[in-house]
Amino acid sequence: MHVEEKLTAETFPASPEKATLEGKNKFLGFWLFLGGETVLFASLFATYLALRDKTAGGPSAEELFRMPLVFVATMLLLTSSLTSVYAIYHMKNFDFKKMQLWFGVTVLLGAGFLGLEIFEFNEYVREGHVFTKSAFASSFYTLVGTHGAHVAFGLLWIVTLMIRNAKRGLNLYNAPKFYVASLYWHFIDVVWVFIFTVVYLMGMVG
Amino acid sequence: MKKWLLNWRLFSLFSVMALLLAGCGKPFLSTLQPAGEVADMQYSLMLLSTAIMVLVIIVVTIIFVYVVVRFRQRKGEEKKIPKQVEGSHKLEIIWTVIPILLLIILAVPTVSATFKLADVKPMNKEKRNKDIVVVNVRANLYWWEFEYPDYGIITSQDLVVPTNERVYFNLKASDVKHSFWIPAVGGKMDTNVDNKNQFWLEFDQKATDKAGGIFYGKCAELCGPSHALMDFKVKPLPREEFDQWVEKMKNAKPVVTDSVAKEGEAIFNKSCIGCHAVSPVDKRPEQARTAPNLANFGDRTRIAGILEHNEENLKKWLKDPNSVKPGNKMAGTYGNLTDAQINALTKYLMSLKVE
Amino acid sequence: MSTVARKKSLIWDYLTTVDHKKIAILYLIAGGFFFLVGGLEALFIRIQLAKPNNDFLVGGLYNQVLTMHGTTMIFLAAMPLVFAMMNAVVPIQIGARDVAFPFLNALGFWLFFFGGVFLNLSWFLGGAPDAGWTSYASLSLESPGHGIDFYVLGLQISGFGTLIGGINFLVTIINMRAPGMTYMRMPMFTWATFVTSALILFAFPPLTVGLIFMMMDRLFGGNFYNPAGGGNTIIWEHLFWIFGHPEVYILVLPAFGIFSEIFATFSKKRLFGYSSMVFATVLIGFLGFMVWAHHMFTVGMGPIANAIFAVATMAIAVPTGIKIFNWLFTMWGGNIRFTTPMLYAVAFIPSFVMGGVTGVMNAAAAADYQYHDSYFVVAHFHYVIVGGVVFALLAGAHYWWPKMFGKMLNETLGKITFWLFFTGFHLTFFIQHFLGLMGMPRRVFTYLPGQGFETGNLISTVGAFFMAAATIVLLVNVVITTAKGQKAEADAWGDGRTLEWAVASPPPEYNFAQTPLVRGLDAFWIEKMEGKKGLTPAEPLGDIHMPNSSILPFVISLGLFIAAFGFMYRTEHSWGLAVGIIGLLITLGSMFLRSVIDDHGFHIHKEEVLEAEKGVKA
Amino acid sequence: MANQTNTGNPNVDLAYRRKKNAEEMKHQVISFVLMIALTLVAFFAVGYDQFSHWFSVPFILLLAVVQVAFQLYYFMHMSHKGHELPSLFLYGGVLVAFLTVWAFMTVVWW
Repeated sequence: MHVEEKLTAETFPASPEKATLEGKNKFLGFWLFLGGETVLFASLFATYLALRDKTAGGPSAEELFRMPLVFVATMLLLTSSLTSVYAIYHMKNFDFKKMQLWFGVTVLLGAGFLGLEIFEFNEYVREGHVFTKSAFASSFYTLVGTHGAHVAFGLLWIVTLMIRNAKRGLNLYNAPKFYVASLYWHFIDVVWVFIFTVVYLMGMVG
Repeated sequence: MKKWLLNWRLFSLFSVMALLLAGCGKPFLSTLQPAGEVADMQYSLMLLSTAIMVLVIIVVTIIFVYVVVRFRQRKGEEKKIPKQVEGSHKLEIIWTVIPILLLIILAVPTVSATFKLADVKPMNKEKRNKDIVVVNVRANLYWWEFEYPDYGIITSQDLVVPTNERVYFNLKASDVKHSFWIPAVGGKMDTNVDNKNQFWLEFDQKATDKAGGIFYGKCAELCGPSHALMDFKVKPLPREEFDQWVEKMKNAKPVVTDSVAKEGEAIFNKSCIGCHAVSPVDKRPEQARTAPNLANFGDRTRIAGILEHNEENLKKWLKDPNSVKPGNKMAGTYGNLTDAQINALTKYLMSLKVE
Repeated sequence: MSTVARKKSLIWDYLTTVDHKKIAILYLIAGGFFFLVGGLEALFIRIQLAKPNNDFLVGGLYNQVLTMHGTTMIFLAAMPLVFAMMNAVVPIQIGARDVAFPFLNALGFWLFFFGGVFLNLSWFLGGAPDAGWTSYASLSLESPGHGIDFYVLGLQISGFGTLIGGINFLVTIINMRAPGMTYMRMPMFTWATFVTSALILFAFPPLTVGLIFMMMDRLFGGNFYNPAGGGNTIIWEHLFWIFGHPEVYILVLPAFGIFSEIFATFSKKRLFGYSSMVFATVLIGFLGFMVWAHHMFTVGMGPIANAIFAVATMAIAVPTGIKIFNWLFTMWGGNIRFTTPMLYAVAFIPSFVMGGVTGVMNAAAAADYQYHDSYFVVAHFHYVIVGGVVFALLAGAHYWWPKMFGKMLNETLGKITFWLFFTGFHLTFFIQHFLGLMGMPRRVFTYLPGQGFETGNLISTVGAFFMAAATIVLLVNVVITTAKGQKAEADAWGDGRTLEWAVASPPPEYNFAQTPLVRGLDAFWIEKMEGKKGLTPAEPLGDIHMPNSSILPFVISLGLFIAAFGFMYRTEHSWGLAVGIIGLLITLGSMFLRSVIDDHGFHIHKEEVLEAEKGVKA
Repeated sequence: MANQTNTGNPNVDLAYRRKKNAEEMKHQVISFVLMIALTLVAFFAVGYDQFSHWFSVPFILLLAVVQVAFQLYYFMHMSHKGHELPSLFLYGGVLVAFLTVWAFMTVVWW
């Protein structure tokens, strides 16, 4: 059977992401990649933790952070994680339209998050918290910015997938792609949980 | 096979000869001729680990030679298929447990020595004992500064310390990372740019005499073009002589009598004094002390840390510093000097003595 | 599409290939080239140090050569050559037709290649990096010019390639094994590849982060390592060694794997204590992450940290010891044939034991204060890396050359190479232990007379020329073999035990006409012992699915290469930023193309397979 | 390798599968609610001045770990079969991550 063969709800397998060898490889390879990403972010976190008091005369975390803004951003990203679960739920039920719809909602929420982050950075810069100011600033922007870049890349990726597959519907060639994109999106959320805890909340506690 | 053994034999013969030729290195430099408590401790650790390791090598070599000679393919046996052995738990346990035991034998003294060498409590006491000598070492691109905070004096390039007692060091770097190493006296410690490291050394009087009164110190961390030339010298003195030296340093002032040297002093005061101080009591903050203190230049053992101490070498150094130490920070800071001016400067600098 | 119709020019074929066997050859050529470059740099170093106060390479230039020697040998020679072996052998050893991600496999190579080229272009564009291969932060931030920028960006690009390669091999080994090839039946080299890839997966991200920080500091005004802005230079040292220590095992575990294959093959015995070998490999990989700070004993971490890392480091000696004895007992009772690969393997044991024991000596923290950054350490890691890794690569190249190219390397020339190299190696590095103990620091461009360093350095330099001669003989051998070498059989050495010796030399594009059924450790040996010629197939003969070749991996990597130039010259040339962005767009654009263009591969039909198989048999 | 494609069992009970999916979705919604709750608790714990930071820092870190476990095991299906190797490598990464962070918080002190 060909991967592009038109499937019906009856012939669609229970785990479409792992139904083909390509899918299995993609699935596993992506998880391994996430293992590596864990270490990447750990290095960024570790450096941030080592440098977070080194403000070199610039504003400190406590003076800077806007908790309401961070709270809203957190809610947006957490919710987008749920919506992408919905998307995968519909994928498993072979409901392409609903899957696209929920991925669309995910993208909107993610874009909202990204917008808030850009706004937030902009505010900080206006208060003199620029990248070159101090080791604290450099490590803050690199950690949170790397996460932001992941969000942006995730958005581009999901949108590309949605547009590319809009006409042809779900098959075993693209199901694994949607699946790993949603894994990626959850991982972004996992990282954010640590960012809001370690950077923002611990920044407020001191 | 013969060729193989012959090769081994030749090779070991060659290395043994080479070692004999070289001996164990020079007493003023070699870690193999330890000249103080720290180096002694490290040397015994070396001997212990070497002994254990040679034991391992001997065991491996015996099995190795036996196996390679005994089980090589012989004529007419090309088709022989040996027994396919899976393994042996007994053997595998043996060669797991024995190394663990050997390592424990090595680990215990290692840990204990590591803690002993890090014991710098006496220098950090709230009120530290007056007798304890503390030296602040500051490493700079290709020169060393030694400050004695308790005596308020500063010297460069030649470290002077009392023998037969623990001397404590604060170590830091002012530009890039260096590492402070006096091989014969003890292991190294890095001078970092962003913190202060502390350790201690002890200089043995007998070993000092054997080494000719001077030990060589080295920079052991790549720090730029002249890393290889960033040497310093250590003059350990008996305690009374050391105390006398300190007193002389405290009161030292340049005394210039010679007319040529006077001329040199004028040039010095015009072109050099901005960076170089000529009094050991230099109250400026360390950021302002951008070049070696020259108060006892005439007493030094080396020009620029490496050249033999004579007027000719000093002239060479002043004329073209980069030819002596590439990438040094002095080159190009004082314009071109005529030979006469260099002559005068040389006379002046050589007259700077405290002893 | 048929195979015939796809025949294009050789160069285009290699630029677009996604076949792991061709990628192996690309890795071998590129890695071999960089090995020659790094070797030349080593010769220059030894010439300069042949006598005191020499003026062949002075000061800054010497530091550039020294830095590039280390960086090139580790990142651009040893790693890709290891990847060459893995690519050539591992998929066949597990009975697979290809790797899990053929496209990514090609991308990994081209990223490494462009990173390496970028790094080496620094020679022609204002000077190479000069802060040592470790590039410690305070010095590398001070270093003028663009040398360090070349280092940072070049390693970043090739590092991505390595990471991709690592993930690819992990998935390949996990998902693509033939029926019956359980984990505990995998050949030792496959196991080594597996553990190595896991190490790559976890060790390269810290390097990536460290390099990002350094790039930020040098090019974008960051303050990570700048104490004036609150930064901390030690962070670089930690990140570098969290990567750097596992890196040693990334190199040496495949070496162990190669030797394990060779010992078994030429002793005609199965590997002694296979399961404990697997256990030891995994354990070495695991411990490899716990010991990085032993490179930093003199930094001033304090006695507690030093003691912990000292003891942890010593622990690694145990699994390594297990391996040494297992190899000895693999030979014990065997019928040892001294072919060229076996000579290297045999010579490896005493050489590597020497390097291993000095490693334990270095682990003794208090004593390491004396060894650290002295020639003792130089001797130690060259014993490990040359005596372990380079011996293994030379052995592996001779061993698998017939498999990769279909021709046997000349054994006489091979043995001459071995003896020259072996002699030169010990001559060069043995004496350096003593130079270090006698007080000679590492990375010095010269030394003064009268300190006792003359004899040792001269001997060392003479040794280096022996190794150079060996390399020349090897090159001659390669040329002669390519021109008129003897054609190799499938089981080229006659004693092959693993699956790669069951397929033709060189193997067909699809490796196995029928996926084999694996019935135990040393699958091919088992079949041979039962008197069979070939493998037991696990499936009927049918159409074979193959991946399409693609130029996109090349273009993606080229984009990053261009972008690196742009961002590096951003501040001093007006075109810098634009070129940087264009480069990134090329990369992202080709990634986009890859994403939207469906790539289902093609099939080689049953008839063609039959035709091809007949050709081989005839 | 498309010929190895497995279309799944055509006789599979579609209704059963749907029901199972729906049930799983319910679990996921519950875990989402819990995650939101945990986030709220974390924000309040920090906003509430009475807690010393010796309490609140470990507390919010614990909340973060619990939340991430929800993400991994429910949203990313790590509780399902066939995730042995993903778990192995993810936890491998977590181990190295932990070592790195631990080292930076203890050995990098200046």
